[in-house]
Amino acid sequence: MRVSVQDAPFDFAGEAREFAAGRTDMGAIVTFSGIVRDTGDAPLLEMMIEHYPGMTERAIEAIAREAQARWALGDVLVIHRHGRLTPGETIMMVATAARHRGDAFAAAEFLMDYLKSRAPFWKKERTAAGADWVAARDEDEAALTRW
Amino acid sequence: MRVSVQDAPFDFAGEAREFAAGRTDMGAIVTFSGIVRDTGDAPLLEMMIEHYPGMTERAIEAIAREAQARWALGDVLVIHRHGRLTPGETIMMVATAARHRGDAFAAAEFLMDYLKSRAPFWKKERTAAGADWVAARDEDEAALTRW
Amino acid sequence: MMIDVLYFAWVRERIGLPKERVETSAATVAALVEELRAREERYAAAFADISALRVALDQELAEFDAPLDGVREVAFFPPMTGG
Amino acid sequence: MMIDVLYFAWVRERIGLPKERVETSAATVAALVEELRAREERYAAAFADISALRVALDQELAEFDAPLDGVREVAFFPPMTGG
Repeated sequence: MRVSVQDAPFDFAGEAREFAAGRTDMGAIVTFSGIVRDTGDAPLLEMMIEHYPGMTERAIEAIAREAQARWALGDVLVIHRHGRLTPGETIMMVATAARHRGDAFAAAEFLMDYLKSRAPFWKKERTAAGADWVAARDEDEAALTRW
Repeated sequence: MRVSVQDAPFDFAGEAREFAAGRTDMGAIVTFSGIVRDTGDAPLLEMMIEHYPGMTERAIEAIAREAQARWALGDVLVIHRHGRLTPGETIMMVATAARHRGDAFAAAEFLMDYLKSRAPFWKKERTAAGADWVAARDEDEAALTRW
Repeated sequence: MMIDVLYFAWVRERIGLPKERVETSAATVAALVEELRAREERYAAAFADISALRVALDQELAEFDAPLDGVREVAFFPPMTGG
Repeated sequence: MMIDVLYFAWVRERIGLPKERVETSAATVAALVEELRAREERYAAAFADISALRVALDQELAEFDAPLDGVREVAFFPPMTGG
Protein backbone atom coordinates (compact mmCIF):
# COMPACT_ATOMS: atom_id res chain seq x y z
CA MET A 1 0.00 0.00 0.00
CA ARG A 2 1.27 3.44 -0.90
CA VAL A 3 -0.43 6.75 -0.15
CA SER A 4 1.01 10.04 -1.34
CA VAL A 5 -0.45 13.50 -0.72
CA GLN A 6 1.67 15.93 -2.67
CA ASP A 7 1.70 19.30 -4.38
CA ALA A 8 4.04 18.07 -7.12
CA PRO A 9 2.52 16.94 -10.43
CA PHE A 10 2.76 13.21 -11.11
CA ASP A 11 2.65 11.04 -14.19
CA PHE A 12 -0.44 8.86 -13.91
CA ALA A 13 0.75 6.45 -16.60
CA GLY A 14 4.22 6.09 -15.13
CA GLU A 15 2.73 5.42 -11.70
CA ALA A 16 0.38 2.84 -13.21
CA ARG A 17 3.30 1.14 -14.97
CA GLU A 18 5.30 0.95 -11.77
CA PHE A 19 2.29 -0.27 -9.82
CA ALA A 20 1.66 -3.14 -12.25
CA ALA A 21 5.32 -3.98 -12.91
CA GLY A 22 6.56 -7.48 -12.35
CA ARG A 23 3.32 -8.90 -11.00
CA THR A 24 2.58 -12.45 -12.01
CA ASP A 25 0.27 -13.17 -9.08
CA MET A 26 -2.41 -10.55 -9.71
CA GLY A 27 -4.53 -10.84 -12.84
CA ALA A 28 -6.45 -7.59 -12.59
CA ILE A 29 -5.29 -3.98 -12.32
CA VAL A 30 -7.82 -1.15 -12.15
CA THR A 31 -6.84 2.50 -12.20
CA PHE A 32 -8.89 5.63 -11.80
CA SER A 33 -7.53 9.07 -12.53
CA GLY A 34 -9.28 12.35 -11.97
CA ILE A 35 -8.47 15.24 -14.26
CA VAL A 36 -9.16 18.95 -13.79
CA ARG A 37 -12.14 19.51 -16.02
CA ASP A 38 -13.01 22.72 -17.78
CA THR A 39 -16.71 22.48 -18.53
CA GLY A 40 -18.37 25.38 -16.73
CA ASP A 41 -19.88 28.45 -18.33
CA ALA A 42 -16.77 30.53 -17.78
CA PRO A 43 -13.40 28.99 -18.75
CA LEU A 44 -11.61 27.56 -15.72
CA LEU A 45 -8.32 29.33 -15.04
CA GLU A 46 -7.15 27.22 -12.15
CA MET A 47 -8.21 24.94 -9.34
CA MET A 48 -6.80 25.32 -5.84
CA ILE A 49 -6.96 22.28 -3.58
CA GLU A 50 -6.68 22.86 0.15
CA HIS A 51 -6.17 19.97 2.52
CA TYR A 52 -5.60 19.19 6.20
CA PRO A 53 -2.00 18.04 6.51
CA GLY A 54 -1.74 15.07 8.82
CA MET A 55 -5.41 14.19 8.81
CA THR A 56 -5.40 13.76 5.03
CA GLU A 57 -2.82 10.98 5.10
CA ARG A 58 -4.49 9.32 8.10
CA ALA A 59 -7.91 9.43 6.45
CA ILE A 60 -6.68 8.01 3.15
CA GLU A 61 -4.69 5.28 4.85
CA ALA A 62 -7.75 4.29 6.89
CA ILE A 63 -9.86 4.13 3.69
CA ALA A 64 -7.20 2.04 1.95
CA ARG A 65 -6.93 -0.34 4.91
CA GLU A 66 -10.71 -0.71 4.90
CA ALA A 67 -10.59 -1.60 1.19
CA GLN A 68 -7.92 -4.21 1.91
CA ALA A 69 -10.08 -5.68 4.67
CA ARG A 70 -13.14 -5.92 2.43
CA TRP A 71 -11.62 -7.29 -0.78
CA ALA A 72 -8.79 -9.66 -1.68
CA LEU A 73 -6.27 -7.12 -2.93
CA GLY A 74 -2.63 -7.53 -3.79
CA ASP A 75 -1.86 -3.84 -3.58
CA VAL A 76 -3.41 -0.36 -3.36
CA LEU A 77 -2.04 2.98 -4.52
CA VAL A 78 -3.51 6.42 -3.83
CA ILE A 79 -1.93 9.69 -4.99
CA HIS A 80 -3.72 13.00 -4.42
CA ARG A 81 -2.43 16.45 -5.20
CA HIS A 82 -3.04 19.70 -3.39
CA GLY A 83 -2.16 23.28 -4.29
CA ARG A 84 -2.69 24.92 -7.66
CA LEU A 85 -3.75 22.92 -10.73
CA THR A 86 -4.75 23.90 -14.25
CA PRO A 87 -7.26 22.23 -16.61
CA GLY A 88 -6.06 18.90 -17.97
CA GLU A 89 -3.78 18.20 -15.00
CA THR A 90 -4.24 14.99 -13.05
CA ILE A 91 -5.70 15.70 -9.61
CA MET A 92 -5.44 12.22 -8.20
CA MET A 93 -5.35 8.52 -8.96
CA VAL A 94 -6.10 5.24 -7.32
CA ALA A 95 -4.89 1.83 -8.47
CA THR A 96 -5.87 -1.60 -7.21
CA ALA A 97 -4.39 -5.01 -7.97
CA ALA A 98 -6.32 -8.22 -7.34
CA ARG A 99 -6.54 -11.76 -8.56
CA HIS A 100 -10.06 -11.20 -9.83
CA ARG A 101 -11.45 -8.19 -11.63
CA GLY A 102 -14.51 -7.91 -9.39
CA ASP A 103 -12.36 -7.19 -6.34
CA ALA A 104 -10.16 -4.72 -8.21
CA PHE A 105 -13.15 -2.78 -9.57
CA ALA A 106 -15.14 -2.76 -6.32
CA ALA A 107 -12.14 -1.62 -4.27
CA ALA A 108 -11.30 1.17 -6.71
CA GLU A 109 -14.89 2.47 -6.66
CA PHE A 110 -15.01 2.23 -2.87
CA LEU A 111 -11.76 4.18 -2.56
CA MET A 112 -13.07 6.87 -4.88
CA ASP A 113 -16.41 7.18 -3.11
CA TYR A 114 -14.70 7.59 0.26
CA LEU A 115 -11.97 9.90 -1.00
CA LYS A 116 -14.65 12.18 -2.44
CA SER A 117 -16.48 12.68 0.83
CA ARG A 118 -14.27 11.54 3.69
CA ALA A 119 -10.76 12.74 2.91
CA PRO A 120 -10.18 16.38 3.96
CA PHE A 121 -9.71 18.12 0.62
CA TRP A 122 -11.52 21.23 -0.57
CA LYS A 123 -11.51 22.49 -4.11
CA LYS A 124 -11.79 26.11 -5.17
CA GLU A 125 -12.21 27.01 -8.81
CA ARG A 126 -11.13 30.31 -10.31
CA THR A 127 -12.61 31.67 -13.54
CA ALA A 128 -12.60 35.18 -14.98
CA ALA A 129 -15.86 35.65 -13.06
CA GLY A 130 -14.19 35.00 -9.70
CA ALA A 131 -13.29 32.16 -7.36
CA ASP A 132 -15.72 29.77 -5.70
CA TRP A 133 -15.47 26.76 -3.45
CA VAL A 134 -16.79 23.61 -5.12
CA ALA A 135 -19.93 22.46 -3.33
CA ALA A 136 -20.19 18.87 -2.15
CA ARG A 137 -22.70 16.94 -4.24
CA ASP A 138 -25.54 15.09 -2.56
CA GLU A 139 -24.96 12.11 -4.81
CA ASP A 140 -21.37 11.81 -3.59
CA GLU A 141 -22.62 11.51 -0.02
CA ALA A 142 -25.35 9.12 -1.15
CA ALA A 143 -22.78 6.94 -2.94
CA LEU A 144 -21.37 5.89 0.44
CA THR A 145 -24.55 4.13 1.44
CA ARG A 146 -24.00 1.34 -1.05
CA TRP A 147 -20.92 0.00 0.74
CA MET B 1 -13.38 4.66 -29.96
CA ARG B 2 -10.43 2.44 -30.75
CA VAL B 3 -10.43 -1.37 -30.82
CA SER B 4 -7.26 -3.33 -31.48
CA VAL B 5 -6.93 -7.12 -31.63
CA GLN B 6 -3.26 -7.87 -32.01
CA ASP B 7 -0.57 -10.44 -31.38
CA ALA B 8 2.05 -7.78 -30.64
CA PRO B 9 2.72 -6.89 -27.01
CA PHE B 10 1.59 -3.43 -25.94
CA ASP B 11 2.50 -1.03 -23.20
CA PHE B 12 -0.57 -0.61 -21.02
CA ALA B 13 0.76 2.53 -19.36
CA GLY B 14 1.77 4.15 -22.63
CA GLU B 15 -1.66 3.42 -24.07
CA ALA B 16 -3.31 4.84 -20.96
CA ARG B 17 -1.19 7.98 -21.22
CA GLU B 18 -2.12 8.49 -24.86
CA PHE B 19 -5.79 7.80 -24.12
CA ALA B 20 -5.91 10.45 -21.38
CA ALA B 21 -3.66 12.99 -23.11
CA GLY B 22 -4.87 16.50 -23.67
CA ARG B 23 -8.36 16.00 -22.31
CA THR B 24 -9.82 18.90 -20.41
CA ASP B 25 -13.44 17.92 -20.98
CA MET B 26 -13.45 14.52 -19.24
CA GLY B 27 -12.84 14.38 -15.51
CA ALA B 28 -12.66 10.62 -15.05
CA ILE B 29 -10.47 7.98 -16.66
CA VAL B 30 -10.81 4.31 -15.68
CA THR B 31 -8.50 1.61 -16.96
CA PHE B 32 -8.55 -2.14 -16.50
CA SER B 33 -5.66 -4.35 -17.49
CA GLY B 34 -5.58 -8.11 -17.41
CA ILE B 35 -2.26 -9.80 -16.74
CA VAL B 36 -1.26 -13.42 -17.33
CA ARG B 37 -1.39 -14.85 -13.86
CA ASP B 38 0.70 -17.72 -12.58
CA THR B 39 -1.16 -19.07 -9.60
CA GLY B 40 -1.98 -22.69 -10.40
CA ASP B 41 -0.46 -25.72 -8.77
CA ALA B 42 2.02 -26.21 -11.59
CA PRO B 43 4.00 -23.14 -12.76
CA LEU B 44 2.49 -21.67 -15.91
CA LEU B 45 4.87 -21.80 -18.86
CA GLU B 46 2.72 -19.96 -21.36
CA MET B 47 -0.79 -18.99 -22.35
CA MET B 48 -2.03 -19.32 -25.91
CA ILE B 49 -4.98 -17.18 -26.93
CA GLU B 50 -6.95 -18.25 -29.97
CA HIS B 51 -9.51 -15.94 -31.53
CA TYR B 52 -11.90 -15.72 -34.46
CA PRO B 53 -10.47 -13.10 -36.84
CA GLY B 54 -13.17 -10.83 -38.14
CA MET B 55 -15.79 -11.77 -35.61
CA THR B 56 -13.54 -10.69 -32.75
CA GLU B 57 -13.31 -7.09 -33.93
CA ARG B 58 -17.02 -7.00 -34.77
CA ALA B 59 -18.01 -8.37 -31.38
CA ILE B 60 -15.77 -5.96 -29.45
CA GLU B 61 -16.93 -2.98 -31.49
CA ALA B 62 -20.55 -3.93 -30.83
CA ILE B 63 -19.85 -4.16 -27.09
CA ALA B 64 -18.07 -0.79 -27.12
CA ARG B 65 -20.92 0.84 -29.04
CA GLU B 66 -23.38 -0.58 -26.54
CA ALA B 67 -21.32 0.94 -23.70
CA GLN B 68 -21.36 4.30 -25.46
CA ALA B 69 -25.13 4.07 -25.85
CA ARG B 70 -25.65 3.28 -22.16
CA TRP B 71 -23.29 5.75 -20.52
CA ALA B 72 -22.10 9.29 -21.23
CA LEU B 73 -18.59 8.49 -22.41
CA GLY B 74 -16.02 10.69 -24.04
CA ASP B 75 -13.99 7.80 -25.38
CA VAL B 76 -13.45 4.04 -25.20
CA LEU B 77 -10.32 1.98 -25.85
CA VAL B 78 -10.07 -1.81 -26.04
CA ILE B 79 -6.84 -3.69 -26.80
CA HIS B 80 -6.77 -7.49 -26.68
CA ARG B 81 -3.87 -9.74 -27.58
CA HIS B 82 -3.92 -13.19 -29.12
CA GLY B 83 -1.15 -15.71 -29.68
CA ARG B 84 1.47 -16.76 -27.15
CA LEU B 85 1.88 -14.93 -23.83
CA THR B 86 4.01 -15.57 -20.75
CA PRO B 87 3.24 -14.84 -17.08
CA GLY B 88 3.30 -11.15 -16.25
CA GLU B 89 2.45 -10.07 -19.78
CA THR B 90 -0.58 -7.85 -20.32
CA ILE B 91 -3.38 -9.78 -22.07
CA MET B 92 -5.73 -6.91 -22.64
CA MET B 93 -6.89 -3.53 -21.44
CA VAL B 94 -9.93 -1.33 -21.56
CA ALA B 95 -10.04 2.39 -20.86
CA THR B 96 -13.03 4.68 -20.52
CA ALA B 97 -13.21 8.46 -20.28
CA ALA B 98 -16.28 10.23 -18.91
CA ARG B 99 -17.25 13.46 -17.21
CA HIS B 100 -18.32 11.57 -14.11
CA ARG B 101 -16.63 8.67 -12.42
CA GLY B 102 -19.79 6.57 -12.16
CA ASP B 103 -20.12 6.38 -15.93
CA ALA B 104 -16.43 5.59 -16.43
CA PHE B 105 -16.48 2.78 -13.85
CA ALA B 106 -19.77 1.25 -14.99
CA ALA B 107 -18.75 1.26 -18.65
CA ALA B 108 -15.36 -0.33 -17.89
CA GLU B 109 -16.99 -3.11 -15.86
CA PHE B 110 -19.62 -3.66 -18.53
CA LEU B 111 -16.93 -3.90 -21.23
CA MET B 112 -14.99 -6.43 -19.15
CA ASP B 113 -18.03 -8.56 -18.37
CA TYR B 114 -18.97 -8.75 -22.04
CA LEU B 115 -15.43 -9.25 -23.30
CA LYS B 116 -15.07 -12.20 -20.93
CA SER B 117 -18.06 -14.10 -22.26
CA ARG B 118 -19.10 -12.61 -25.60
CA ALA B 119 -15.90 -11.89 -27.52
CA PRO B 120 -14.53 -14.97 -29.33
CA PHE B 121 -11.29 -15.63 -27.48
CA TRP B 122 -10.20 -18.94 -26.00
CA LYS B 123 -7.30 -19.37 -23.61
CA LYS B 124 -5.10 -22.42 -23.33
CA GLU B 125 -2.59 -22.74 -20.52
CA ARG B 126 0.57 -24.82 -20.72
CA THR B 127 2.36 -26.08 -17.62
CA ALA B 128 4.94 -28.83 -17.20
CA ALA B 129 1.94 -31.12 -16.63
CA GLY B 130 0.49 -30.41 -20.07
CA ALA B 131 -1.80 -27.98 -21.85
CA ASP B 132 -5.46 -27.32 -21.07
CA TRP B 133 -8.16 -25.02 -22.32
CA VAL B 134 -9.32 -22.61 -19.66
CA ALA B 135 -12.94 -23.41 -18.75
CA ALA B 136 -15.52 -20.64 -18.80
CA ARG B 137 -16.59 -19.74 -15.27
CA ASP B 138 -20.26 -19.74 -14.32
CA GLU B 139 -19.82 -16.45 -12.48
CA ASP B 140 -18.58 -14.78 -15.65
CA GLU B 141 -21.78 -15.76 -17.43
CA ALA B 142 -23.82 -14.76 -14.39
CA ALA B 143 -22.11 -11.35 -14.32
CA LEU B 144 -23.92 -10.42 -17.54
CA THR B 145 -27.32 -10.55 -15.89
CA ARG B 146 -26.65 -7.38 -13.90
CA TRP B 147 -26.55 -5.15 -16.98
CA MET C 1 -25.84 -25.07 -50.44
CA MET C 2 -22.15 -24.66 -49.63
CA ILE C 3 -21.28 -23.32 -46.20
CA ASP C 4 -17.90 -22.53 -44.62
CA VAL C 5 -17.75 -24.28 -41.26
CA LEU C 6 -15.15 -23.07 -38.76
CA TYR C 7 -13.99 -24.73 -35.54
CA PHE C 8 -12.16 -23.11 -32.65
CA ALA C 9 -10.33 -24.19 -29.50
CA TRP C 10 -10.98 -27.80 -28.44
CA VAL C 11 -13.65 -28.24 -31.10
CA ARG C 12 -10.95 -27.53 -33.70
CA GLU C 13 -8.57 -29.91 -31.94
CA ARG C 14 -11.09 -32.77 -31.74
CA ILE C 15 -12.18 -32.44 -35.35
CA GLY C 16 -8.60 -31.89 -36.45
CA LEU C 17 -9.08 -28.93 -38.75
CA PRO C 18 -9.89 -25.22 -38.41
CA LYS C 19 -12.20 -24.84 -41.39
CA GLU C 20 -13.90 -26.77 -44.15
CA ARG C 21 -16.47 -26.23 -46.87
CA VAL C 22 -19.59 -28.31 -46.31
CA GLU C 23 -22.34 -29.14 -48.80
CA THR C 24 -25.58 -29.34 -46.85
CA SER C 25 -29.30 -28.93 -47.12
CA ALA C 26 -29.79 -28.64 -43.35
CA ALA C 27 -32.48 -26.14 -42.44
CA THR C 28 -31.10 -25.27 -39.01
CA VAL C 29 -27.83 -25.31 -37.10
CA ALA C 30 -29.09 -28.31 -35.14
CA ALA C 31 -29.74 -30.23 -38.38
CA LEU C 32 -26.22 -29.38 -39.60
CA VAL C 33 -24.82 -30.67 -36.31
CA GLU C 34 -26.70 -33.95 -36.85
CA GLU C 35 -25.16 -34.31 -40.32
CA LEU C 36 -21.66 -33.61 -39.00
CA ARG C 37 -22.09 -36.00 -36.08
CA ALA C 38 -23.00 -38.79 -38.50
CA ARG C 39 -19.80 -38.34 -40.49
CA GLU C 40 -17.04 -39.72 -38.29
CA GLU C 41 -16.20 -40.45 -34.70
CA ARG C 42 -14.14 -37.24 -34.31
CA TYR C 43 -17.21 -35.18 -35.24
CA ALA C 44 -19.42 -37.23 -32.93
CA ALA C 45 -16.89 -36.59 -30.15
CA ALA C 46 -16.74 -32.84 -30.83
CA PHE C 47 -20.52 -32.50 -30.92
CA ALA C 48 -21.33 -35.00 -28.17
CA ASP C 49 -22.77 -32.32 -25.89
CA ILE C 50 -23.94 -29.21 -27.65
CA SER C 51 -24.82 -27.56 -24.34
CA ALA C 52 -21.02 -27.18 -24.03
CA LEU C 53 -20.85 -25.44 -27.41
CA ARG C 54 -21.62 -22.05 -28.88
CA VAL C 55 -22.40 -21.21 -32.50
CA ALA C 56 -21.96 -18.10 -34.61
CA LEU C 57 -23.69 -17.49 -37.95
CA ASP C 58 -21.84 -15.07 -40.22
CA GLN C 59 -19.88 -13.92 -37.16
CA GLU C 60 -22.86 -13.25 -34.92
CA LEU C 61 -23.70 -15.44 -31.93
CA ALA C 62 -26.82 -17.53 -32.60
CA GLU C 63 -28.92 -20.34 -31.17
CA PHE C 64 -28.78 -23.95 -32.32
CA ASP C 65 -32.37 -23.75 -33.61
CA ALA C 66 -31.52 -20.80 -35.87
CA PRO C 67 -32.22 -21.26 -39.61
CA LEU C 68 -29.25 -21.64 -41.98
CA ASP C 69 -31.03 -19.99 -44.89
CA GLY C 70 -28.67 -17.50 -46.53
CA VAL C 71 -25.86 -18.17 -44.05
CA ARG C 72 -22.36 -18.39 -45.54
CA GLU C 73 -20.22 -19.05 -42.46
CA VAL C 74 -20.98 -21.17 -39.41
CA ALA C 75 -18.55 -21.40 -36.49
CA PHE C 76 -18.60 -23.84 -33.58
CA PHE C 77 -16.62 -23.26 -30.40
CA PRO C 78 -16.69 -23.67 -26.61
CA PRO C 79 -17.84 -20.85 -24.31
CA MET C 80 -15.52 -17.90 -24.73
CA THR C 81 -12.81 -17.07 -22.22
CA GLY C 82 -11.52 -13.66 -23.19
CA GLY C 83 -10.58 -10.71 -21.05
CA MET D 1 -8.10 23.80 28.78
CA MET D 2 -6.17 25.01 25.72
CA ILE D 3 -7.23 23.61 22.36
CA ASP D 4 -5.84 24.19 18.88
CA VAL D 5 -8.74 25.16 16.62
CA LEU D 6 -8.23 24.85 12.85
CA TYR D 7 -10.36 26.24 10.04
CA PHE D 8 -10.37 25.17 6.40
CA ALA D 9 -11.79 26.36 3.08
CA TRP D 10 -14.53 28.98 3.39
CA VAL D 11 -14.63 28.61 7.18
CA ARG D 12 -10.99 29.75 7.22
CA GLU D 13 -11.78 32.59 4.85
CA ARG D 14 -14.76 33.84 6.85
CA ILE D 15 -12.95 33.74 10.17
CA GLY D 16 -9.82 35.11 8.58
CA LEU D 17 -7.26 32.76 10.06
CA PRO D 18 -6.27 29.12 9.64
CA LYS D 19 -5.57 28.25 13.24
CA GLU D 20 -5.71 29.64 16.76
CA ARG D 21 -5.26 28.49 20.33
CA VAL D 22 -8.48 28.75 22.31
CA GLU D 23 -8.93 28.65 26.08
CA THR D 24 -12.24 26.94 26.73
CA SER D 25 -14.15 24.92 29.26
CA ALA D 26 -16.71 23.74 26.72
CA ALA D 27 -17.78 20.15 27.32
CA THR D 28 -18.75 19.41 23.74
CA VAL D 29 -18.02 20.60 20.21
CA ALA D 30 -21.44 22.27 20.14
CA ALA D 31 -20.63 24.21 23.32
CA LEU D 32 -17.32 25.34 21.79
CA VAL D 33 -19.18 26.51 18.70
CA GLU D 34 -21.50 28.58 20.92
CA GLU D 35 -18.50 30.23 22.58
CA LEU D 36 -16.90 31.02 19.21
CA ARG D 37 -20.16 32.38 17.77
CA ALA D 38 -20.44 34.81 20.70
CA ARG D 39 -16.98 36.26 20.01
CA GLU D 40 -17.38 38.32 16.87
CA GLU D 41 -19.54 38.68 13.80
CA ARG D 42 -17.06 36.79 11.58
CA TYR D 43 -17.35 33.74 13.86
CA ALA D 44 -21.13 34.07 13.95
CA ALA D 45 -21.11 34.14 10.13
CA ALA D 46 -18.84 31.11 9.83
CA PHE D 47 -20.90 29.06 12.28
CA ALA D 48 -24.33 30.37 11.23
CA ASP D 49 -25.41 26.94 9.96
CA ILE D 50 -23.55 24.04 11.46
CA SER D 51 -25.46 21.57 9.27
CA ALA D 52 -23.19 22.95 6.50
CA LEU D 53 -20.07 22.16 8.55
CA ARG D 54 -18.04 19.15 9.52
CA VAL D 55 -15.79 18.72 12.53
CA ALA D 56 -12.73 16.61 13.25
CA LEU D 57 -11.34 15.92 16.72
CA ASP D 58 -7.64 15.11 16.76
CA GLN D 59 -7.88 14.46 13.00
CA GLU D 60 -10.83 12.07 13.15
CA LEU D 61 -14.29 13.02 11.88
CA ALA D 62 -16.71 13.49 14.77
CA GLU D 63 -20.20 14.72 15.59
CA PHE D 64 -21.05 18.12 17.06
CA ASP D 65 -22.30 16.53 20.27
CA ALA D 66 -18.97 14.75 20.85
CA PRO D 67 -17.19 15.54 24.16
CA LEU D 68 -14.03 17.66 24.05
CA ASP D 69 -12.46 15.97 27.04
CA GLY D 70 -8.82 15.20 26.27
CA VAL D 71 -9.01 16.60 22.75
CA ARG D 72 -6.05 18.70 21.64
CA GLU D 73 -7.03 19.70 18.12
CA VAL D 74 -10.46 20.63 16.75
CA ALA D 75 -10.96 21.41 13.05
CA PHE D 76 -14.01 22.96 11.39
CA PHE D 77 -14.59 22.81 7.64
CA PRO D 78 -17.27 22.42 4.96
CA PRO D 79 -18.16 19.01 3.47
CA MET D 80 -15.11 17.61 1.74
CA THR D 81 -14.70 17.67 -2.03
CA GLY D 82 -11.71 15.48 -2.80
CA GLY D 83 -11.17 12.97 -5.55
